[in-house]
Amino acid sequence: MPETTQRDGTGGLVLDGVSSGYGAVAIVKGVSLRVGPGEIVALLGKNGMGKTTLLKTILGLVALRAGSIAIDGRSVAGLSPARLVALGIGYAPQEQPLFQDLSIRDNLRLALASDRLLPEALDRVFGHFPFLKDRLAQRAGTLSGGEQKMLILARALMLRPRLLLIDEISEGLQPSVVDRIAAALTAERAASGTAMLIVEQNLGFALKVADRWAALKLGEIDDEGGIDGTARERILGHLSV
Amino acid sequence: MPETVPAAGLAAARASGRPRLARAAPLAVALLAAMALWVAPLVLDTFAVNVLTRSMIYAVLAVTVDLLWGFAGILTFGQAAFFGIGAYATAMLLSAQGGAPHWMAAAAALAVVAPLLLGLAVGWLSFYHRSTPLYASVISLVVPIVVTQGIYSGGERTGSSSGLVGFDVLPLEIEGFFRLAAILLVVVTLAAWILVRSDAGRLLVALRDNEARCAYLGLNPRRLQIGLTAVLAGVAGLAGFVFANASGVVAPENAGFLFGTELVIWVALGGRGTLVGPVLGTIAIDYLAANLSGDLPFLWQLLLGTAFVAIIILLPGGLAELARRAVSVLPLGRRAAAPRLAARPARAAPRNEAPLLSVEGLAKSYGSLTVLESIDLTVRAGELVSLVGPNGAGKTTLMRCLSDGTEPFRGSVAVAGTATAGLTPNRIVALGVGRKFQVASVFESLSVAECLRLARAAHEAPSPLRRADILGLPQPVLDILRMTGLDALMAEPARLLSHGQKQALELAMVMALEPRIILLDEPTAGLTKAERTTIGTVLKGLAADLGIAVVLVEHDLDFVREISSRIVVLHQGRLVLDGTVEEVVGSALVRTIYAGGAHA
Amino acid sequence: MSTRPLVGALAALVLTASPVLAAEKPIVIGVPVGLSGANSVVAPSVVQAAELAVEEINAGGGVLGRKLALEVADDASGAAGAQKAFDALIYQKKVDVIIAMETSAARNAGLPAVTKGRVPYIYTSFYEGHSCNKNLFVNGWVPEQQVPPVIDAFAKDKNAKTYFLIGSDYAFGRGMLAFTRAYIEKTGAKVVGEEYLPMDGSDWTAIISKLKEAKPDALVTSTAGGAPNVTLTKQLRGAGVTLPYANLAVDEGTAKSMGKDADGIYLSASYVTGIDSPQNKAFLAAMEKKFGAGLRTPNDLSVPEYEAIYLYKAAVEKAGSTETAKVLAALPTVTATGPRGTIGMSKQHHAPLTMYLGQVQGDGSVKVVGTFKDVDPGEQCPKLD
Amino acid sequence: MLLLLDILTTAAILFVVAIGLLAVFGVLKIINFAHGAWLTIGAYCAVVTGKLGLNPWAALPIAFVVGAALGGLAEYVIIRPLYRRPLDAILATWGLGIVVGQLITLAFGRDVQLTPNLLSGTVEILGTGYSAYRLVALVAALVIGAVFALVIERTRLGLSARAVIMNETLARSLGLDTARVRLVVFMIGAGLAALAGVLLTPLTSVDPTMGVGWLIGAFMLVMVADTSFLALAAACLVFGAAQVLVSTFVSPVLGSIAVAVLAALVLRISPKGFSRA
Repeated sequence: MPETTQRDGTGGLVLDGVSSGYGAVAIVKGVSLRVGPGEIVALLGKNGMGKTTLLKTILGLVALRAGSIAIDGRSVAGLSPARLVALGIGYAPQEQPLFQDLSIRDNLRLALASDRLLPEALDRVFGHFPFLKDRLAQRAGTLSGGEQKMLILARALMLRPRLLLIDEISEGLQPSVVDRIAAALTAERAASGTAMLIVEQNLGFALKVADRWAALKLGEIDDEGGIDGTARERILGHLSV
Repeated sequence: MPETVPAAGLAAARASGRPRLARAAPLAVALLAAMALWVAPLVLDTFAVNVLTRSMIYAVLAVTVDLLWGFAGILTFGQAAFFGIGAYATAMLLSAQGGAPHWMAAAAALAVVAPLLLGLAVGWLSFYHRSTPLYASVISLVVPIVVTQGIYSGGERTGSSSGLVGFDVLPLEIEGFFRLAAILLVVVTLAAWILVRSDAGRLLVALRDNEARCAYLGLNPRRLQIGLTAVLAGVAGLAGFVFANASGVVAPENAGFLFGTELVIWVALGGRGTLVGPVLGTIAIDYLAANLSGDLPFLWQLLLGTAFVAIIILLPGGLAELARRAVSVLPLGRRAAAPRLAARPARAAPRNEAPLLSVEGLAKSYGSLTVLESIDLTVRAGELVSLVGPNGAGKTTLMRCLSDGTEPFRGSVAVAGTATAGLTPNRIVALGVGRKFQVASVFESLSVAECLRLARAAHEAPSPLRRADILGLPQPVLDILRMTGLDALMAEPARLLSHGQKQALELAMVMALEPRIILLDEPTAGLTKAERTTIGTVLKGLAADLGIAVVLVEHDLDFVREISSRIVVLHQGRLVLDGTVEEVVGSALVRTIYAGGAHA
Repeated sequence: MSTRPLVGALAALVLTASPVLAAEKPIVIGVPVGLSGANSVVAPSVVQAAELAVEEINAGGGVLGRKLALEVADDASGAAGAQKAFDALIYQKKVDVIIAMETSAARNAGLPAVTKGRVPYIYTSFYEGHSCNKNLFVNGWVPEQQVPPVIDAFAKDKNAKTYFLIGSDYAFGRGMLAFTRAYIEKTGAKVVGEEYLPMDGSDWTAIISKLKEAKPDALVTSTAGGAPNVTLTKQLRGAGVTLPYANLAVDEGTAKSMGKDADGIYLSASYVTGIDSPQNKAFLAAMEKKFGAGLRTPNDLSVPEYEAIYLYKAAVEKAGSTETAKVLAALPTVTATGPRGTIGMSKQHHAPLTMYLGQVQGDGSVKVVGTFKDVDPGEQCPKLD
Repeated sequence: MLLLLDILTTAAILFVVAIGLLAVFGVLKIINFAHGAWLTIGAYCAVVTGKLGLNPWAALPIAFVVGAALGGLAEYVIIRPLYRRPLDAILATWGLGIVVGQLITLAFGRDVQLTPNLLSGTVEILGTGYSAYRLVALVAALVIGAVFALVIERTRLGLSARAVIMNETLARSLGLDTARVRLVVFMIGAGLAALAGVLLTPLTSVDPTMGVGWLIGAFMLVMVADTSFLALAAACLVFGAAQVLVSTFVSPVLGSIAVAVLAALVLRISPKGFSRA
């Protein structure tokens, strides 16, 4: 189990009034959100609402303009992505998420800072996605859409993160694959107590894995709640046409 | 008669006081400079006169480099080659024929025409649809190398490494050549100054800022760049003519790549994009070199090299930037006044029921990855069609295929009956298609008014001599400006606009083209609620009142629902639904797609 | 324009009004050389030679009672730099004469200034020939003087019937080899190949392969000095070329920097350090004494500079004045005796010279293997006589 | 046969000279116009090695280390601030080249330097003697190419470099310290340039400006090869062959500008992968 598992309000990821954007454009506007240790929070919302930008801000890829970000009680604002990843943040991006021309093995290797830990980490992710084991030498670009998504997740799990940021991992996948991914996430959480912030548009998937949800609209938290009886209808209101 | 729009009255009133004076400023400065240079030989010693004569000729070249690099963004090492060709053309012709007046005139003509023709060829080689600035620089490196080699291999005709000497020159004394060089410098600098301050001159900056936007305003960037290269090659050749006469000798190094890099160094040190900086920088450095380099030849090069590196890294605006910073402390840096707005009568667009845009069996793939598949779509005048679909559905790719006929795709796209296959964006714009990009694509360095004037350039050629004080725009554009409040910001540089204002400006620019179809990629992304409402109103008005066909990609489904006459749903590269707002909103399929379950 | 007569009048006034003052004003010799650029390798030796000459002459009472003074300027080994250097010397330093070794481009670039500024110009470099100007005199060798000794020696000693010529593509390279070809053909032998590479070219591979295929009896090269010469020689030796090899552009210093690659190369020069004459020995000793450890080895470019200053002295003394017209009239008629012997620029502004055929030894020194007395420069500038 | 050897060895030399430039361009997307200066630095390392009386071959590792160290300094001071201004980086590195050239001149003088012989003599091939050193250069190119390929394909650093080339944003989001990767790659590129400088000493004169002549050719080859190491090898073969064939059958003068002109034309016809700069 990770060291800091108290649910006393300082562990996990704490966003307070986070704003960020590109150039003159403000995308994320004053978002406050908490993901406790071992907790899975689904961030929902339509395209263009700032979900991905929020993840990138947490990871230091987009500069924080206002507010604060803390992980396990430590402020991480201004740290480089390299430092943040070293602190134990895993990221499964949505756009151009794989090195298409690199092998599966190399894609996985890149998640670790050193090859020393590679065999052990590989064994772990093979537990979640056994199909990867026999296809390590294959080019990532030759995998099917669903397999690519599983590879992205596997790579994010390689360093056994304490916080996992996942961007629309279920997008365009068959229900069976979505289920496998959901199973992998819950299993990882059970094994390592990983906190997860998952950006989603797939309602079923979100309801299945998350403990809580929040809806983002035009860069602000529009609504949030726990996974209960009303969640489905409330969330659908934020997603549909 | 253009009708003055009341909303613009304020700006106009603010503007009225200054322009005449401002317009006269370059001429006055030039006149003063010319007079000062005319009497300069009387007070300078012969050495200074001689050295400065050459420095001023080099400064002419620096002006051409600055126009190309500082303004139009084309980093060139090739001006030396054109200069060398002008000088050699002069020297070779005069060596062969002697310096009779008609041969002298012929030499001058040849010195301009020969580099100009080579400039055309080099321009053709350097600029093509999707060429990169780096490629143009590569070519500009190769040209002087080839030209120099030609001179070395030219034997008796070019004098090879020894150059040519002893040909007849203009019958002038040292002071005469000084004045000739001075006149050339003043005239060229003045012309360049007038050009860059003129409406047409803003085109150069526009090319540097955003070549794609130029093309999507119906301008042909390639032709402009080639034209500029050729004309400035001719100017460099003329400088070569004067150089050959003034110095009485031409040598291969005058045409060489190293000289080309030296010109760039001078311009960089003086301050690119300022004209005066490069002129003064060149003269100062060359004059200093003549005085210092004899005493400390290697140290001089070392200092120059170090200064160059430092300036590039720390002060990209060169010494002129320093001067400007110093001056900007004084209350002098007033912004040029904005032109008065006026309505231009809109072209009567014939309304008929024939489809304005018809797409048949459109398919596109990147390698084995299929992005679009068998898309059929028809859009008629007055329709407002929204393209929706999850990320990666192929919406933006479809927009690109509609607006750029050089994109490799299968199937056919026709605008008002004309197939667009193979047409570059600017030619599709000429068919009446306006495109607004996802990220507002405007000219960051230009003012709002200048951006709009360039958008009108295809209709009204901008003057290369002056700034018009009236900006004529079609009524819908004026409406957009008024509704978005941009009409009060006409003199504001576009880079200082808010995100929403930039989006509005780009839309206004597209509308200034008087298109029949507009393609909009996420026009509301990152806008505030109020801004969205405004844009929605504008778009509805365009479609309903003017019969413009609007095709937009949009994620904000509330917005889509509000404004569309039709919605087209794309999913995984296929067109899965094409219907009215009600049909689409009520569709179970769309619900599943957006909830993430659907499969192709 | 209107100022010049005034200045002239003032100068005249000063000259006539105060002869004593005028006598004390030194005669200034302008020396534009390539302190930077390609010639910067030899330039220091040229300056040293000039300094020695001036020191000796001043020690002996100067010229017409006036001291000599040197003004050295950097011509950056090229045309643009030469224009600046000549302007600075003629108009700023007001030199009385230009005496210098330069590249052909720099010489040509200086000629308009020399003509306009009306000063005599003694060019002290060997060159490709046929540079004619009434203000210009030359005391270095031209192809007509350098080439025949080598070809004659190859024909006689090596029984060479076929030749291969390699050069840098520039005026000197082409000019030398054009004459060489003509001379070879005149002697009845044959040129089986003539190839050029650009001056800054560094890959001689294809040319060397052609050379090996042509299998000539002897090789003559005429590259740009310094770098291209070293590059070609390195690549020739690397390819195992051991033909009788005459290098028309090599001097003793360059030969040294080639190390053992230079071993066996033939060169033809008007000066080698090994000349066995009292004047040369005295000259070398004086140089050694004056510059000690800083001495740059005197060579075929620096020694003419030294001698040219003596030639100028003789001309001024004969003319009785430094006035340009008088000096120009006197220059072809005077001689001076120096390390290379007694020399005068009597033939169409050029000088008949004694040429030496040398061969580079394993230790980099040059052994004189033939001496050719008073070789005529031929018809260089028929219009000037 | 002789022709074939000429082509192969010419291509090999071009490859050795250009490989460092390619590494830098691939990862940093910046054209290092100081590349020529680093060739010169390498050659002067050979000069110093000779003066110190060391084994001539010792110059190879010395040059690599010196070149890499100075390269690291240059990356830190000059390249890093210009990372987002690639055209300015060309200019700044050109300026750096001037500075390096002048510093070398001030330290060693303008003279051509004597360098120790790495290897002399000829090898008998099909009845003619062929320059042994050119064959060594061929082997050196193969070795450098093989080591380079191994590093790229097999090592962690190579993987990181490839990741940065392919998708820098993704590499960053996976926690790769891309700034460090750039620094290390620039150092390797500079080291390779210096190494090439040593390997050139038996073929060319060693003087402060020796690098400039090689720069343009290497630059054009890299432009054609874009970021691909195999494409560079192919480009060296094609343009090396063009240079030798034009020199042999048309004129060496044309041959010497063949690489630059042909590369420019090739780029005009097929600007593949060129857009990234």
